[in-house]
Amino acid sequence: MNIINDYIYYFGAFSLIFIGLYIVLVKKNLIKVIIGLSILDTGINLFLITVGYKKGGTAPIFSEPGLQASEMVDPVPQAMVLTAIVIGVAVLALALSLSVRLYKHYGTLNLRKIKELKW
Amino acid sequence: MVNPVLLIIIPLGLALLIPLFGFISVKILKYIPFLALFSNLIISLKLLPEVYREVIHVSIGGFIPPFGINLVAGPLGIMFTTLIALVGFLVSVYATGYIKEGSEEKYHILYLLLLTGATGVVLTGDIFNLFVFYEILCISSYSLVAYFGDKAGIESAVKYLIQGALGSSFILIGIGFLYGLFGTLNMADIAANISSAGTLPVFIPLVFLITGFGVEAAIFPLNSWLPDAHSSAPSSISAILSGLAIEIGLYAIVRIVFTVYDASGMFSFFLLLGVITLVIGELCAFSQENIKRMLAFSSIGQIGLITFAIFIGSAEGITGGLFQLVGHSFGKALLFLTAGYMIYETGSTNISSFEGMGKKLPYTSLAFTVGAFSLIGLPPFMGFPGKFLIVKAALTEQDIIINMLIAIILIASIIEAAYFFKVVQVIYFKGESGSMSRKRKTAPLSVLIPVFIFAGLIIFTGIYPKLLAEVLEQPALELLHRVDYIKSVIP
Amino acid sequence: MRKLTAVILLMIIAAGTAYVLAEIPFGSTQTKIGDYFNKNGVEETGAVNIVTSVVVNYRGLDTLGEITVLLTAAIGLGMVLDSSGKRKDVVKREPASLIVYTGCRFLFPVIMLTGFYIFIHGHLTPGGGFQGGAIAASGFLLMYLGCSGKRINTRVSTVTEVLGGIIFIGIGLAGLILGHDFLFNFLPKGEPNTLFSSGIIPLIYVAVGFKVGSELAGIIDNLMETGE
Amino acid sequence: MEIIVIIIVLLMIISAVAASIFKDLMNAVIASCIVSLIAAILFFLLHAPDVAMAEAAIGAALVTGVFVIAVKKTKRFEE
Repeated sequence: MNIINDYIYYFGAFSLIFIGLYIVLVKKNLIKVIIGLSILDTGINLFLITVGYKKGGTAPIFSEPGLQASEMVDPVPQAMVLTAIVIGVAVLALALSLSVRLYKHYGTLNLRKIKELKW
Repeated sequence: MVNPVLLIIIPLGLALLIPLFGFISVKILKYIPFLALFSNLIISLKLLPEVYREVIHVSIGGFIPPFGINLVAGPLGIMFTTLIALVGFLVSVYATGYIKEGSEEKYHILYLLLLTGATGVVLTGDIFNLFVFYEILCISSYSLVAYFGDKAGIESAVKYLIQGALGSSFILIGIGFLYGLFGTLNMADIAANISSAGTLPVFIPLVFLITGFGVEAAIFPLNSWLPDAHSSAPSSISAILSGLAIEIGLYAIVRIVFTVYDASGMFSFFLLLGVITLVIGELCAFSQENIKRMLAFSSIGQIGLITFAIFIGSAEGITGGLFQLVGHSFGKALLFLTAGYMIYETGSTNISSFEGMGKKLPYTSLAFTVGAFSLIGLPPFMGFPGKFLIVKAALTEQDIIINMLIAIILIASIIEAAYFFKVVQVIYFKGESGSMSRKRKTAPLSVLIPVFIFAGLIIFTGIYPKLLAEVLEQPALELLHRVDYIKSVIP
Repeated sequence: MRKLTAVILLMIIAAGTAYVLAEIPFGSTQTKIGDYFNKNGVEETGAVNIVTSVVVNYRGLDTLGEITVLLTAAIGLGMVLDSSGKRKDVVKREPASLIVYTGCRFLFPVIMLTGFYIFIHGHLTPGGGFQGGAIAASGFLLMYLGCSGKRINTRVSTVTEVLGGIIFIGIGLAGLILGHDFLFNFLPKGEPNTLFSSGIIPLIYVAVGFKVGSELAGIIDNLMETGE
Repeated sequence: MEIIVIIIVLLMIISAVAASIFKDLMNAVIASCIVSLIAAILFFLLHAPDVAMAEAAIGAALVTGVFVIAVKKTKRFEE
């Protein structure tokens, strides 16, 4: 039980990362691929936060007196994840706008059918 | 002393202000990138001699390095900012005449942001900050590839974006591992502690980081986006993507492998990768009909050569690699700019449609020839000393594998020469008997000025290679002497 | 075939990551810079929310880069969707029912107010510029979905966006001009746990909030208004 | 407490798998929205309220909205 408790967050985070990677690598539909990217992002964010967790810690906010600085969880991954979330939404929005335009040009979002350019 | 942070802040601030200038007058917009990059060029040139004496450290917010973000303006960083500002400045001159249709304002904002991201990547000393600036570079390139909004542009932007986003995710996972292992994000701090952890746990984040940055650096097998993206972008952007963006990806890899990891065990792996990339690029370039696709594949080949040279791992090898890198930047930017103007004149990207260009556009054709000969490595041009330095460095290594690889590189160079000669032959010696009257035409100044400056730089450095080679020695030493780098950041 | 290759690739990656994760035990990470921020953050920056002090002050350049990323994406999205040149002026949509319309009109100011509250109190409570800006932008999303025909004023949102960025850079440069470093916290830190404390942090976070809000609203506006 | 975390994580993984299986893209988008929401809860349990708020506001609300608009403008079903 203990080992499950210890690794459940890592397990969740990496499951999301692998599901996301699988969707991106295998699926044909562009919107599906972008959904995969979004799940991948969420997984990475969860992983980063898990790295900074401290058992029995508190949130890094001195909202009430008596909180000990040494018992707070690490704030740096949280700052990194705030940045990563915004970067993720930026990439997703751009990808979706491109897919809207791609659909206008080709009438399909199937990536196997869109092969105008060859290697 | 000028604060190196201005190299990032001035273009960024002006890029933010462009919409406000747009309210006043749309006509002045195209001169803003020009202005910003000119000031960057001045600052970089002013800083260059200073950082050769002593590395300048800037701590953002006044917090000392492992706690705050720091900028490291060392010889390598300032050499790169000078290159970025110079190429960016000349290409922005070209863009004043070239970018006429579509959303001009947005083009100029994204162009400035792209170069800001590139400058940030080479200056920062913090690995997460490097990731953020790298994302600015990537996202602006994705959008700029789709500038024309035609079928090919959108499709290649989508390809580029998906592969780039996967790469960015890998980088972020790698950074997460490094933070978990070492509890710090400062590159010098990680480098100082890198030997304290086991070999394999440290090696896996390195694989993630190299895979991530390898997408932008176009190292085989991560480069399938490049020929599409570089050939369907506007020519001025192709010049920047080929001449600067992939080099920035390579910079990130080199910085991590040399300074952070000191992974000399991986050098032979990179030597092999470099040669494979080179051979594949040159072979694919040989069979192309489309001029821009040919140039894009040639970029893959060149980046393979540069990778090979840098990962020989000796001071001469790195100097030669950096020389070739600068030469490729100038040469490829020149080729894309001239090819872009010829495409604009003929309306076709097919090589065979360039027949008789030597008569019709004599100056542009001449400049194109200079760029092509320089990339082949013919003597009076810049490519010759570059390739010569690389071969010399490889032969002094006394390593049988490196010597064999250099033989493959020479064969690949012959292929390169073959396809460039083919184009030059089409431009000058074909279609002479054409019945239609080909009137001589002079390109506008916005094309001629940057093109001739590039050509002049290539010829000048080709005649006096010592000048540049001496400048590039210090950056090479900065990469090799990682202990000095670490000590200078964390005393 | 493709699936098989993908699965094999992922298994290799999984094995590698499992190996590293064994070295990073869950919940016991002692990281030196994190501890330093927790111990000295309030003293050095005056903000009781340590995450805010890290985001805005210790790692301020990241935040500047991040809002630039969002700006890049917003501009790029505008360019991609607009590059056909002819934007169809008004996309006809079915008007929402009266209940939805009234509900949205009623909720919109409340959402905006929540957003503003969150980014003004970023240095005291959880939340800050990004979260507040995103909440304000979701208010615009609601207006688009519920009250068809309403559009944001592009000129106003552009000016907000530009001002947000310029204020951020201006505050940073002010530190430089006053003889310290870029983004130096030059204002008095004040009493911790009060609204007017921690120097430049609330100012920057308000600027970030306006900028993020207007950029996200602009992204939604561009996507909604593009023809089908 | 621990058992709740395990259930939540499993639910999150199930929704992620569902997002990959659904042929109807609208359903897939909603499933990925649920992934984001559960991730926000996990962030809160890991004592990261700032991130939880950002994930809920950006990851769950705005991204879903943007996805829905994009699906509306293109094709709803995956071939």
